[in-house]
Parts: sequence; C-alpha cells; structure tokens
Amino acid sequence: MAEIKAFSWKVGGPAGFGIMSTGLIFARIFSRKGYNVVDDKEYPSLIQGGHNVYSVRVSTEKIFSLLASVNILIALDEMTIDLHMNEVKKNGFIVYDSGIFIGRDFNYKKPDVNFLPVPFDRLIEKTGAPKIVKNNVALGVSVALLNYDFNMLKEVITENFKDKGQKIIDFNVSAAKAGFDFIMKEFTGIPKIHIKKNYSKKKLLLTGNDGIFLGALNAGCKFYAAYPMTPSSSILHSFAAAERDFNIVTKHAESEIAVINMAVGASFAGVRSMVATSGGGFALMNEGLAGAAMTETPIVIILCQRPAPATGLPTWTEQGDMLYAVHASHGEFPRVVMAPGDPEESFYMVQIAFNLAEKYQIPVIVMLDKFLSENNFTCTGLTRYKIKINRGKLIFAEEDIDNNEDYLRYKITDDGISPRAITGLRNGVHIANTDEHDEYGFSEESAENRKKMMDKRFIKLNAINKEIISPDLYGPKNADTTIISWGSCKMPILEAMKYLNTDKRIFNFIHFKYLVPFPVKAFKKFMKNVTRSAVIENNKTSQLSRLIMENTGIKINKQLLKYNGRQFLPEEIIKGLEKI
Amino acid sequence: MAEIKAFSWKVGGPAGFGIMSTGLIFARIFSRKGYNVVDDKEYPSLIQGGHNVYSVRVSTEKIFSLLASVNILIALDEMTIDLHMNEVKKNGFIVYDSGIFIGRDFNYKKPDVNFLPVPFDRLIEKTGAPKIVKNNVALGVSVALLNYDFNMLKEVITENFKDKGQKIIDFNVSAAKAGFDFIMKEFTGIPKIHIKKNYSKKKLLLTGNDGIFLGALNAGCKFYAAYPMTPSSSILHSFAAAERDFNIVTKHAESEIAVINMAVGASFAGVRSMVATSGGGFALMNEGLAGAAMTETPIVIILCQRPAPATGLPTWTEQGDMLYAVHASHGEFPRVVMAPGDPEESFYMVQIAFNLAEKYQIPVIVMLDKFLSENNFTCTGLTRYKIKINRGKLIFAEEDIDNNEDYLRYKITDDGISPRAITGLRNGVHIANTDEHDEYGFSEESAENRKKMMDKRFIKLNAINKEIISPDLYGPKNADTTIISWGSCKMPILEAMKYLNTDKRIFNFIHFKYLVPFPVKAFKKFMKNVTRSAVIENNKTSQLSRLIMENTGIKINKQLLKYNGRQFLPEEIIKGLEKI
Amino acid sequence: MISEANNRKRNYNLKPADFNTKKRPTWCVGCGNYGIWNSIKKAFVELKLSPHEILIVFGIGCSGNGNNFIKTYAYHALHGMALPVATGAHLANHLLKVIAMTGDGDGVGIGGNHFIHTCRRNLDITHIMHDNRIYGLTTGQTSPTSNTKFKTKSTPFGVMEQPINPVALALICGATFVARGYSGEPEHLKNIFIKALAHKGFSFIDVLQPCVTFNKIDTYDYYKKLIYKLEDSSEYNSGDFSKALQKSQEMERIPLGIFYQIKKRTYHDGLEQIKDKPLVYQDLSSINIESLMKSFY
Amino acid sequence: MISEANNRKRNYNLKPADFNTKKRPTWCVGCGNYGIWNSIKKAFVELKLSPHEILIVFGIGCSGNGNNFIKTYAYHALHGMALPVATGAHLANHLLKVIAMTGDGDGVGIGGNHFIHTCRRNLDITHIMHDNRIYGLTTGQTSPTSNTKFKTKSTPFGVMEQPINPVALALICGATFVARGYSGEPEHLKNIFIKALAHKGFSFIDVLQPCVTFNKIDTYDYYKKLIYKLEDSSEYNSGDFSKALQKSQEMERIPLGIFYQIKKRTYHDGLEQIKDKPLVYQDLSSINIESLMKSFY
Ligand SMILES: Cc1ncc(C[n+]2csc(CCOP(=O)(O)OP(=O)(O)O)c2C)c(N)n1
Ligand SMILES: Cc1ncc(C[n+]2csc(CCOP(=O)(O)OP(=O)(O)O)c2C)c(N)n1
Ligand code: SF4
Ligand code: SF4
Ligand SMILES: [Mg+2]
Ligand SMILES: [Mg+2]
Repeated sequence: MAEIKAFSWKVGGPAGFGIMSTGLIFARIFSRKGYNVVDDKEYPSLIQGGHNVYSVRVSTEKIFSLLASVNILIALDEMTIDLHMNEVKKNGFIVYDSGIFIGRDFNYKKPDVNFLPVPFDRLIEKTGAPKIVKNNVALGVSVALLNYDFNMLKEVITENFKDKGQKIIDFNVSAAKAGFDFIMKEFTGIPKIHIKKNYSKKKLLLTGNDGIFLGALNAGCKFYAAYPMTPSSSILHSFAAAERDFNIVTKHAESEIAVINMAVGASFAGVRSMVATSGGGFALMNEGLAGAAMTETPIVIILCQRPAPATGLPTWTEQGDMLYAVHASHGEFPRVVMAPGDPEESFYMVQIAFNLAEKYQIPVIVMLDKFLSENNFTCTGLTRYKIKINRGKLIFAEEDIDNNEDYLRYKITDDGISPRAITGLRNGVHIANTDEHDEYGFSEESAENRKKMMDKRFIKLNAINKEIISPDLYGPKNADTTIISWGSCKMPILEAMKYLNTDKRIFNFIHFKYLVPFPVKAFKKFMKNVTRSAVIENNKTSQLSRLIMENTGIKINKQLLKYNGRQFLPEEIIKGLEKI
Repeated sequence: MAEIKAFSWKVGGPAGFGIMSTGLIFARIFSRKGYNVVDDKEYPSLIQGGHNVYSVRVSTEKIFSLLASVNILIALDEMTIDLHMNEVKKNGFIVYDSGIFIGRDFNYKKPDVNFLPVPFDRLIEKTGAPKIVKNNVALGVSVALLNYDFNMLKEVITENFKDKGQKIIDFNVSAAKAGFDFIMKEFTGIPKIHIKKNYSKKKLLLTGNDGIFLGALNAGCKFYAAYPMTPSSSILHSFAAAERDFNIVTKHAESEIAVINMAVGASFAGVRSMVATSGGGFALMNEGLAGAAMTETPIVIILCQRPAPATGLPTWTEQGDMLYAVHASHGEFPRVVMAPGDPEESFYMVQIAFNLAEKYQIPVIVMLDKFLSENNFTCTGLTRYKIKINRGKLIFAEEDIDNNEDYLRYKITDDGISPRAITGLRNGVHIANTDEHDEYGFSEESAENRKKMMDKRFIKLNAINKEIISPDLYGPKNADTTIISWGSCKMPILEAMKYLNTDKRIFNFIHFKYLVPFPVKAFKKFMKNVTRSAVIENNKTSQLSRLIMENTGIKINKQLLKYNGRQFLPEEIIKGLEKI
Repeated sequence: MISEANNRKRNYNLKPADFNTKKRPTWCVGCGNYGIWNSIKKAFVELKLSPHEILIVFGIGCSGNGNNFIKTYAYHALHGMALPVATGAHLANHLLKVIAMTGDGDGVGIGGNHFIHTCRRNLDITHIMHDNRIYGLTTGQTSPTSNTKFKTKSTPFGVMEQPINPVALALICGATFVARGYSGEPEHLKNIFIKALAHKGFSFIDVLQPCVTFNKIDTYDYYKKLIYKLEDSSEYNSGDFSKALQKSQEMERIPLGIFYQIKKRTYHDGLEQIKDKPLVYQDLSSINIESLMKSFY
Repeated sequence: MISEANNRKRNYNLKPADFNTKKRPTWCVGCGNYGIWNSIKKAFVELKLSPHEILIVFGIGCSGNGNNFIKTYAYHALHGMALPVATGAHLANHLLKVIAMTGDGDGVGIGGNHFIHTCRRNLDITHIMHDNRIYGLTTGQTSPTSNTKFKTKSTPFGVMEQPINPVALALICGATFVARGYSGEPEHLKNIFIKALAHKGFSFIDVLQPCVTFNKIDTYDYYKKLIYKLEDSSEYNSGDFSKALQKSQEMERIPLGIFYQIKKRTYHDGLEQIKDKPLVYQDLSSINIESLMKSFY
C-alpha cells in the first residue's frame, strides 16, 4: 500500500476497561514524533459499563478535527462493531478480540474491510502479564498495522507508567510487543497502512483544560478553588497536583458557592485567583459573580459547558450557556466574556483574562465546552513570555499610597479604575462593600452617589473596548459565503474549509473569541464585504445569532446548528453548507 | 381657597418613628372615600435612624404617579425640611414639631410657604396618651388643613389598631383629634386647602406585592416558599398569615436554594407552587430554575428587583435584572417572562402565570421592582373570576391514564406537552429527571434522544407564542413620538402623558407586559407607524432596547434612563422627552 | 390516589423484583450500592408498600443513578438538592412515603445546609445516605466524610480537614431517628430501613458503602474488621440522647444500628391546614378571597 | 505590609476609638450590637493589633452593617458568604488576623453549610456570630436559632422546628475553640474575644445579642435570669470534648464562656507551599512552567 499522510484510529469498549489511557498512549506515540494529532473521547456518565470510545486522527499536515471515517477500529466488545463498523474505510481494519467472539466471523457484516481476530487473552497469557494490561495488545497491533516503530510505543508506555515501577512497565510493554509480533507474524499477507514518516519536532498534546491550567500558572494564579464538575474537573486535578511545586493553594470546597466566594476573598487579599466549573456550578456562582463585580474584585471564571439545562448530559458537549454568561447575574456591571477556539488559544487567552480582570477590576469569564476541555490537540509550542503579567493599579507597598490623603478604594478617576491596595498595608485600610458604597467603601444610598458609582464602573468600558480583539478572519477576505462561529466550533470548521473552497464557491470564516464587549465595529466592517453568511454553533437557539442581533441589529438568516450533545464533524459542516 | 381636585402630601423623619404606618393611614382615609390615591415610600436599609419618607398623592381623577411637588410636608426632623422644602408648592404647608425646634423660625428659608409650628408633645401630653402615638397628631393636622372629615380618620385609625384593643385605639384617636383641633383653633386665619368631595365608591389600596399575593391565592397556589429579601418579603408575610385560612403551606426556608427546590418538589407532587425573591436570591435560584425546566415541573417565580449588583441598595428601586431573567440559567429551555405595570395587572398576570406554567410545564418569571412591590395604588376592584384556573394536562385520577400502555411522563406529543400525573396514582409512577431522559424519564444519553427531547420541549413555543399578549398601546394610534417601556415605568409615563400631548407634539406609548416570548410580530406592526421613538426604563444599559434588538433587529436610538435607585417622576419624563 | 379505596387495591404480594425498572444497575461490579438497592426493595416488600405510595428523591452521583433502577415515583434532583425537593413534595402530599437517597457529597457536602435544617424540622421523611467517603461519579475526589490524609484526585497531598460525622451531625441537629448501616450487611440494613420507614418523623441512615473503584481505604476488608452492632450489646438504649451522642463519637470501632430514636410531633402534624387532607387533594374551585380583598379597602 | 519591619512601626498606644471610622453606628438604641462593637475594639487594643493587621469579613444583616463602623480592612460579603470569603483571604494572606462577623441568619441560616465545613478545616480564623435569634435587617422573621413556637412575621403561628444550637454544632464539626458570649456582659465578652483571637485555629463565639426591636422574647431581662459563667465553676475543664458537648446541651440555664479549646494543627500549617511566605507576597516573575510543559510532550 502507498504511503499515506493521515489516518484515523478508534477504540471502543465498555467503561472501566482503560480505554481512555490506551487512547492517550496511542495519540502520544505520534505527537512525540511531531505528527499532528487530534483526539476525541466519548463516554457516558457512568463509572463502569456503558460505551466508551476514543478516536485519534494523525497527520503529517496541520489538522483541526476528526473526520467521520476511520482506518483502524479496535473493538473490545460487539457494540463497538455494530455502532462504528460503518465508519471504517474500504480496506480498513477492524481488530477484535477473538477470545471473546469465539468462532464468530464478522466479515459478512462488512465485506470491504479486514476483520482481524486477535486472541488477546492467549497473547497475554504467554507473556505472563496480568489481564488488566490487555489493552496494550491493541496498541501493539495498531502500531504493527501502521508499519510504525515499536520503540516509540515502548517509550511512551514506559513514560506513562514510570511512577508504577519497572515491573508494571515490563508487563505493559510485553503485552504490546505480543500484539505487535502477532500481526507481524500472522498477517503478513494483508496490505498494511504505510504512514508517512514525519520529520518535524515533537509536539505538545494538550486539551483545552490543559491550556487553561498552564496559562493560569504562567499568569501567576496563586489560588484555585473548585468543586468537581465534568468537564472542568481535570483543571482541579492539575492544580491540586501542582500546588506544592508552584506555590499555589488549591481548594476543593464544599460547593460552587463557597468556591467563588473563597476565590473572591483571595483576590481581595491580593492574589490572582481563578475558578472553573460547568453550567450548573456557574449558576450557583452567579450571586458571587455579582459580588465580585460590586466590590470590583478581579476574578477569572472558567465555564466549561456541557449539554443542559440542569444535570443534562454531563459527559457530552454543547455551547448552550453563552447568553447566560453574557447576561449572568443581577444588576448591571462591566465584564469580559471570551471563548478560545483551541488549547493554544486557551493558554494565551486565560493569561489575557487575568490581565483584564486585574487591570479593570472586573470578572472575566472564559468559555470552553466538553469538546475543547477534554480532547487533545497538538501544538508546536507555547511561549511563556508572550503575555506579560499586568496587575493594573494594584498597590503592593505603603510608599505607593499618598499618606497625606485618605486612601479611597473606590476613588473616582477618569478611567473608572481606582488604585487597589493589597491587604496588610498600614495606609491601605479599606472596605470592599457589596452594598452600593462611596469612594471610601462605606455603604451609601443617596441618588447622587448611586449614579456616580454606576458611571464609575461603566466608564471602564471605554478602555476595555479598546482591548477587545476583533474576530479572526480565516480564508480569503472576499468570499461568497461567510461562516460565523465562536469557541470550539473553530476546529471542525477549519477542517471543513480545507474541502469547501472549490471553483464554484469561496468561503471564509469569522471566528469570535471575544463575546463581551462585543466587537461591534470590527464585525460590522467585516460584514460590509459579506454577501451570504451562516452561523454555525453547537446549540439549538443560535445564541451567537442573537448576540449579533442584540449588538448590531444584523440578522443572520442561515444557521447550521447541532444540539445532540456531539460536536460537528467537518463532513456535516460541508453537507450543511451545501444547502445554504 | 378654591376647591382642588388633587393634592400631594409627604411626611419625613427618622426610621423607627412609625412613618410607614402613618402614611398608610393617611392614604387609606382617601381611598376609602373613593379617591384615587398613589403613595411612595423611601427608607434606607436600616432599622432605626436614617431618613424615611412617605408620600401620598390624592385625586378625584385617575392618577398614576406622584408628582414632584407637594402641598403639605410634615417634617418630623430638620433633615426633612432641608431635603424636601423645595418640593413644597407656593402657599403650601410645612408642618414641623415646634417642640423639637424650640424658638426656631424657618420661614426665611422659603418665604412662599406656610411653616406651621405644631407642639406635638404638648398636645399629646394634654390627651394623656403615650408619646409613641405622636404621629397621629400629624394626621389630625393634615386632615384639618385639607378641610377633610375627621371621622374618616377616626375610622381608619380604629380599623388599623383593632387588634390592639380599645385603649390603644383611643390613644391614637385622641392624639389625632388634638392635632385636628389645634389647626382648627390656632390657624383659623390661613387659607386651607379645600379638597373636592369625591362621590365614587371606596377603592382598594394595593401594592404590587399585594396584587401578587391575592392573585396567587385566587389561582390556587397551595405552596409558597421564600427566604426574606427586600422588596419581596411582604409576600412572605402575607402568605404566612393566610396559611391557615386558605389551606396553604408557607415555608420560610434556609436559603433561596432550598426555596426553589422545595417549591419544585411541591409542584412535582401536584400542587401549584410559587416563590418570590429579589435579584440576589434569584441568582441563587438559577440552578433550580434550570432543574424545573429540565423536569418540566411548572413553577412561578416572582422577581422583585432592586438596585444591584450584589447587595446593592436593598430598599430602593431599579429595573436592572431584565436580561438576566430572560437568559437565566444554563442550557436552553422555553420560559415565559412577564412584567406587570401596576398592582391590578400583578393580580391578573400572576394568575395567567400559573396557567401558563401548568399548561406548558415551564417556569414563568414575573418581574416587579421595589417601586411596584411596595407602593400603593388604588384600584376600583378585582374580579375573582376573570382568569379561570387551567391546569393543563395534569392527571388527577387513575382512570385518566390508559392502563394498557406504559405511562410516559415525557411522551412526545404534537404540542410537546406530555400528560403529567400527580403523585400517588397507581399507574402514574414515573421519574422526573434532571438528567436528559427518554419518554419514561430514564436517563438517556444518545444523540437521537437528546435531539428529540430538545425539540419536544421547544415545540411548546408554538402554542406559547399564541398566548402572549401583544404590548399595550396607550394614546393615539398615530403619534409623532412613541414611548416604549416595560413594567412599573408604566405609571409615571401614563401620568406624564397627561401633559405631553400638546398642539405641537403627539405621543403614544407601547407598554411591554410580556418580555419572553417576545411579541415580535405585534411589535413590528406597531413600529410600522412609528416615526420617532424613545425607550424609557429604570436602568443604565437600556435592557429593553437590547431585548428589542435581539428579537427584531430594530434599534431604538433614543433612551431616557434613570439608574440612581429612584423611579421616574412624570416631570422628569416630560423634561427628558423635550430633548428627544 | 393514595386513598382508602386505593389501599384496598394494594397488591400485597409484591416481590423485590417488582420494584425493578426495565433498566439494570450500571454500578461497578462489587459496588456497595447493590447492597443498598437490594435492602431497600426488600424493606418495601416487608412493609407492604406499593411503588405508587413511595417517592424517592435522588441526588446526583453514582447513588443518584439509582433513580433508573428502582420503580417508585422518583425525582432525580440537582446535586445536593434532594432534601428540599423531598420536603416540598412531602408537604404537598404527606400521604406519600418520601425518601431522599443521596451520596455523601450530595448529602453533607454541597447539600450540607439542607441536611442540618431538614434534621431540625422533623419532617416525616427518610434520608438514606450512600456514604462511600468519596465522590464516585466525578471519578474520585475527596468527600466531606473522607478521612484526614486520604489522597484523592483533588487532595493528592492528603485531606487536611477532619471528616464530618454524619451520625453526630444528625443527632445534634434534631433528627428523631438516627442510624448507621453497612451495605455489606444487607439483612441488618434492611431491618434498619424498615424501622426508619415506619418511624414518624425525620429518619436518617448513614450507610457505609464501599466504592471499589475509587476508595481503596474504606474497603470491605476495612469495615469487616471494625464493625459491630449496637443491638448486640443488651445495654444499649436508643432512647437516650446523650448516650447516642457519646456513641456517635466512637472511632476505634464502628457501631452499626439505631443510635437514637424518639417520638416527637412531626412537622406536618403541626400544620392544621393539612389535617383533613394533603394539599394535593384540596379543591381549588372553592377558594374565596372576597373577605381577604376587603381588608385592602 | 505585615512584615517584621512593619511590626516595629506598630502603634502600641491605640485606643478603642482609634478603631472607629468616621461613621457612627446606626443600630437601634439599646441594640446588643453596641456591646459587641465595644468589646471587639477593646480586644484589639489589648492585643496590640493595628487596623491594617486585621481583616473583618462581614455578612449582611444589622450586624453586617458594622462594616461601616469598625476601622480595619473589611469585606462586606454577600449574605451567608462571610466564611468562604474569609477563608480565601486567610489562605492568600495568613499573616492577617481574619475575623468573620455574621448574624445568626447569615451564620447558620443561609450560611450553614459554610459554617460546618469551615469548622472542620481548623483554619486560623475567628467567627463571631451576632446571635439575636431573629432576622433583624429584614424586619423580623424567624432565624435558625429562634426558639420553637416563636411568632415572627414569617411564622405567625409559631416556629415549628427545633433551633440550631450553634455551640454544639461547632463542637461536632470540629471547631478547636468554641465559646458563648453575651453582649450584655461586655467585659466577659472582650476576654473571650482576646482568647479567641489568640487561639491558633478556628475559633467560634456565639454571642447572644438582644434585638430590642424585633425580638421581644430573648431580651436583656430574659438573659439576665438565665446566664452564668462556666469559669465560675472551678470544675469546668475546657479541654474535655465530651464534657463540652454535654454542657452545650444545657437548656434550663445558659452557660457563658469557653466551652472548649484544644491545640491542633491549623490548615495553613499543613500547606508547605506557604511556609515561607503568604501567597500574596510571592514573586510572580519567577514562575517557570517549562518543565511542566514538557510533561505534555
Ligand atoms: C452543582 C453541581 N456541581 C457539581 C456536580 C458534579 N457532580 C456530580 S456527582 C458529584 C459528587 C458525587 O459524590 P457523592 O454525592 O458522594 O455521590 P457518589 O457518586 O459518591 O455516589 C458531583 C460533584 C453537579 N452535578 N452539580
Ligand atoms: C441572598 C440573599 N437573600 C436574602 C437577603 C436579605 N437579607 C438581608 S439581611 C438578612 C437576614 C438578617 O438576619 P441575620 O443574619 O440574623 O442578621 P441580623 O440582621 O439579625 O443581624 C436577609 C435575609 C440578602 N441580602 N441576600
Ligand atoms: S465508582 Fe464507586 S460508587 Fe460509583 S459505581 Fe463504581 S464502585 Fe460504586
Ligand atoms: S433591629 Fe434589632 S438587631 Fe437590628 S439594629 Fe435594631 S435592635 Fe439591633
Ligand atoms: Mg460519595
Ligand atoms: Mg439575626
């Protein structure tokens, strides 16, 4: 078989079978060699049982998303065969455990693919390793089918189990080797896949949550509070593990209500602090969001969306909380809402979020979704120094406060921003007050003061507006159809765009990373050149269309929406746009 | 002095002096005689001290709001004189306690009004009543200055203190009488006000909260849960007092989170249930709102706004939570948001709210604000039978469930509404599930089911849209300027309109009572005839303008906004519109 | 309806399997939730309860997933909110047998405030807490009942706080029936359930439930060594509050059984307005607010 | 900063009035809040604390309005949220003396969950609860500490539930210093405050505080008859947990004083990452995530 530049691989089976770690090891053996890799995890809200799927796509070229079809499917149960068989390309492989399906032949189900029976248990037995390392057989098989280097697999397995000791490593490696050798020996006849060699440098393999975690660390986040909630929990786990190495305090608190108030307390005391949650937890944090706004305490809130309302579909994906984040909580106050489109953007944007939060003493909400939070994407590198820490008018030293004047925490200034003293300064004593207050911070109910303070807080928008980066334009400046989207949909759209531009139609794509303040001018300017446009998003009511209307009056008439808890596939976008 | 059809009266003094009950008695002596009365209360978030003001306007004709000027000002402290003196009309009266301001003469401060020194303490002493009944002197004085019937005052005082025994009644009456006689005797010379006799039937004097309470009772609300929060607390007090007479359970729960979940539990069990709160409490209820939506449990939420964010100005007024209520909570689900404009509308609309909540098994939010919640307005009568109770597809009897089929709580139907069995029916056993679920209610994560259930819930909008009443149009059909507003601003606007229409300009007024679903068609139709328009509302960012944009793309360029915690006065509207 | 007529229609020959839904449990093999599931169904059978007479309000968690596996009226509430939902439902229809089934995180973590306030109300509700000392469904973070030093995904350097003692907390807050059960002793557990469901007032059962997947400390082996039954000692008197409180402090070994039970007026007995019939059966057409309206003249 | 250099700059001659702001208290004449206000200021003076070394996090309520009347760093939190805010601030700057001042509604009503969880953490924070057994600022509804049968605006037929016993609750949940004070005994109260502020770990003081306006039951007269001081009995040993628990159950009379105090590792002592200096003083420019990034290859 000829060398190919890209392939897709999928493993499926019941929960509790270690499918998630198998998939990650597989993805890593390619990202380590500099391939471009994207993955995707599907699992139900159950600990054991149910159907888990891990998909990986690998390419020597830049890729943004999975595609609908796969080259290799590893089926650890029959359900996987039934559900995913039709995704397998012609001449592709379906590897199954012949120890489970004794004497079964599946070829009749789909004659144009190669069903490969592999006796997992027997192979393991021979190596003397325990059964739980079984999935490594699948890894060995896969590497063999791809004509790939077994040593790469060995290296990643070794790395992965390095905390568990040499014995465990050996078991896993020998299981993998058994699978590898089995294919090499038993299936010499079949045409394998030749994945093209890759010569670029090793790549980072990151989820959106990893980007947030690394970015927040780099931004000097010192206090992280959270209450576990899928798909935000991995940020908590990362922070908890890093707390001693990076001098952070991580607190798994009693509820999201405690979380936001602890974080606000820490920020008031003078440190950068952050929280992350999903929709239900964000709902519980709403009052605290308003509290932060009124006391002008900076706070960064990561909102990892999942299908809602209520408990919804905890382990699936949706972009259903946008207008909620935009309008959340009682009363009126300035805020920033942003939505990175990939892990790299997550890394940089969360750092910008900290700067904006502190410069303007406002809450900043960063929106992800399960798709972005939990799936891995390769990136070539992250630059530590790109976003400089800017803590705005935070006062650290007594010398920086004029001793001849009273310290006014809520001093009315031209830009609306008042110098903010950290705790512990002799001359920085002040009240941060959730009541409406005067410049000192004292509760004050007069009409004049209320107006003055509302104006003070809102005048910050003048400067904030200038910081807001206009939407990104992908593709040619002029097109006959403009795709408009936000957040994580960026990735399947960019993948689809590889195939969309034909002789007949030219597409470009406006991607919103900043939602509030809405980049009105920039967007209107873009729209001047637009002849036909369509909003693509992962929800039912097209919240971006509504946001655009609310801010510009521009009505986008065409929408491509998906709200079944799954992210778009590029193929769906291509097909959907055909009709538009 | 000639007879006048209307006058305004105001009493001011420190908190804890019984100013609120004094004002209410004063208002009642006129509403009882069929006058049109409106009042207004201003008080700080303190129990004693601070500045309390109670204003009453009385007219033989329909009135909607206070005006900026007053005829009689009762000053129980000097602050009242200083703050409110300039509101007193030429030849008006400022009554002050000459026992406090011994030997002071205020006339130089404002020579065109009559400063009337009244020796409150001495008058009380003579009657033998205790000092705490002091404010009644002011009532007697006021009635005398108006040439009004002392017996009316006596009657209302008697009624007011009827639970406290005859002795207390006598003390209060004799103090009032002493004030009355003092004016009659000592100030024979000055020109009093002759308020025109009124011959219509006695009127109800209601706050918006009273309207909600009475309406909810009439609608068959059986379970009311709340956590005290100004300006919603009076609804709790009314329900608590009525629970035995009306077979209701009222629960002051541990927090707003408990409140909403208790109410949802009661509704699930099969009764009509309601909650009320203000912005901060609503924030805490957000998650529960989404829970009700996902389980399709009907719920009525009263949101009495106050200036926010956070604790804000607890005892003042604002319309700052509209877009929050419109978009509140994670995920997407149908809802109704409405905002009555006066107590009478509160009474009827809350009944409609219960019907809509139960017919469509959705949450319904009814928005008031402190101005509407706590101020009194007269109305001629409330009709008990106008809104018929309609409980939709609620099943009370086992016979009403087909025994040959499984009972599907979330049955997919043409209109999206599934028959809902109350608890305790043998064949009605089901799960209400905050997880996404199948028709039975079982947790179900498949893509197909998710889409089906989202569509099922949203298809209800077809029918809900038909129920939404288009905005009210006040004034002529064609005008050169159209005022657009919502909720409680209705009242000062209607008052202002009495003076706005001149030879030069013709105004009309579109009043939104329903915000979600937004009455798109009706509004667009209205707007076809509109040449110039202005949105008037009690917030900073003109949320109604944004809501209109979001739903119709129509941009209203002119706004008259007030966000200092106070309601508009008609004069401000008149002046503001001059510039527009 | 749960009326007298209805009671006659009762099916007294129900078996535990009659409380199964068409969904099979999805808990991990060996999970302690199975034991609780079996015991509660047996308790229903012995109490001659039918599915429509029971409402179970579930929390969110592995335990909460049980809403799919037990056939009764059920409400799968938000995380931490089972008790308020149960409270509202009970007050609206107090003829139902209302049970709240929560995890430990659900019950005394995010739901802790509702727990302490529900205890003091003495509502006629039974709260069964599946106490695996871990957050199961979110894959293994600390719970309020996790022991100090326990290493979990959210506490890789060990839990810093003292655990909540659910039995002691319930006692202090006024629960009138307080017990500890163990899912590894299903017969004993069933008997506690029967007594709790028969108790008039708020009954709370802290059920020790091994989580075989994420909690490698509080295992079957661990409990086997430490548990004993209060009723094995003839001295123990569950009517004595201070003794119960003292017993609840025992840490070296783990007493199971009913720590405390007392008769006390229930909340709904104090509500005259529902003496005749539950709210849900009251007639809305007879409401007359005329006289009340008059008071606004 | 609260550094050593700074300590030298300390002004040791502060008087209680130096802790006044320019705002005068607005509490009702006779309100128990005055007594607490006076006692805490005196305690600060005796402990030689300066305003910038202290952070008071207030709740919302009459007590919370005190944020305007005491000169220290202050955060006027949301209703019920004083403890989490105090927790975050303390963990970010543990050199501050952090105090949470809440009402009873704030502390164990809406904030009850934060209370029980804060107790078990043994954070070095002092919680002073102004316990007037009523919701003052919202003009007189029942509070979780109101006695059964109390008639209030929200319970015109009398409170149905058993009150929360804050002292017992704090004990059960793990507070390492638990006391009850009375605003009518300001000297005694001041001494409790001094000891609480000196205590390393979580100290809780339930301060009985008459609300002269809305609570006509728990009045100065009422308390006068019932109170006595624990330290008046030479036997009482505040180091004995079971005794303290037992004492907390006493209802006929009302013991004041320190029920319980024990030495135990504080939360922040367990955090190695802040051994050297508080988070707030850590240098952000030296953060290097390079090696961590490598683990994502
Ligand atoms: C408001 C909110 N926060 C977080 C979650 C995520 N969540 C689901 S279950 C759970 C904890 C489960 O622990 P526990 O209650 O002990 O139940 P178990 O799974 O151990 O039975 C959490 C945090 C949620 N559903 N809602
Ligand atoms: C979320 C929320 N709900 C309700 C309120 C209204 N509120 C203000 S103070 C208070 C209770 C006050 O009682 P307590 O805490 O005992 O303080 P006290 O006034 O008695 O000192 C309430 C319910 C609020 N501010 N926020
Ligand atoms: S994770 Fe633990 S609690 Fe959850 S089902 Fe598995 S064993 Fe049971
Ligand atoms: S209402 Fe009560 S608690 Fe509030 S200030 Fe007055 S006396 Fe004090
Ligand atoms: Mg658990
Ligand atoms: Mg109180």
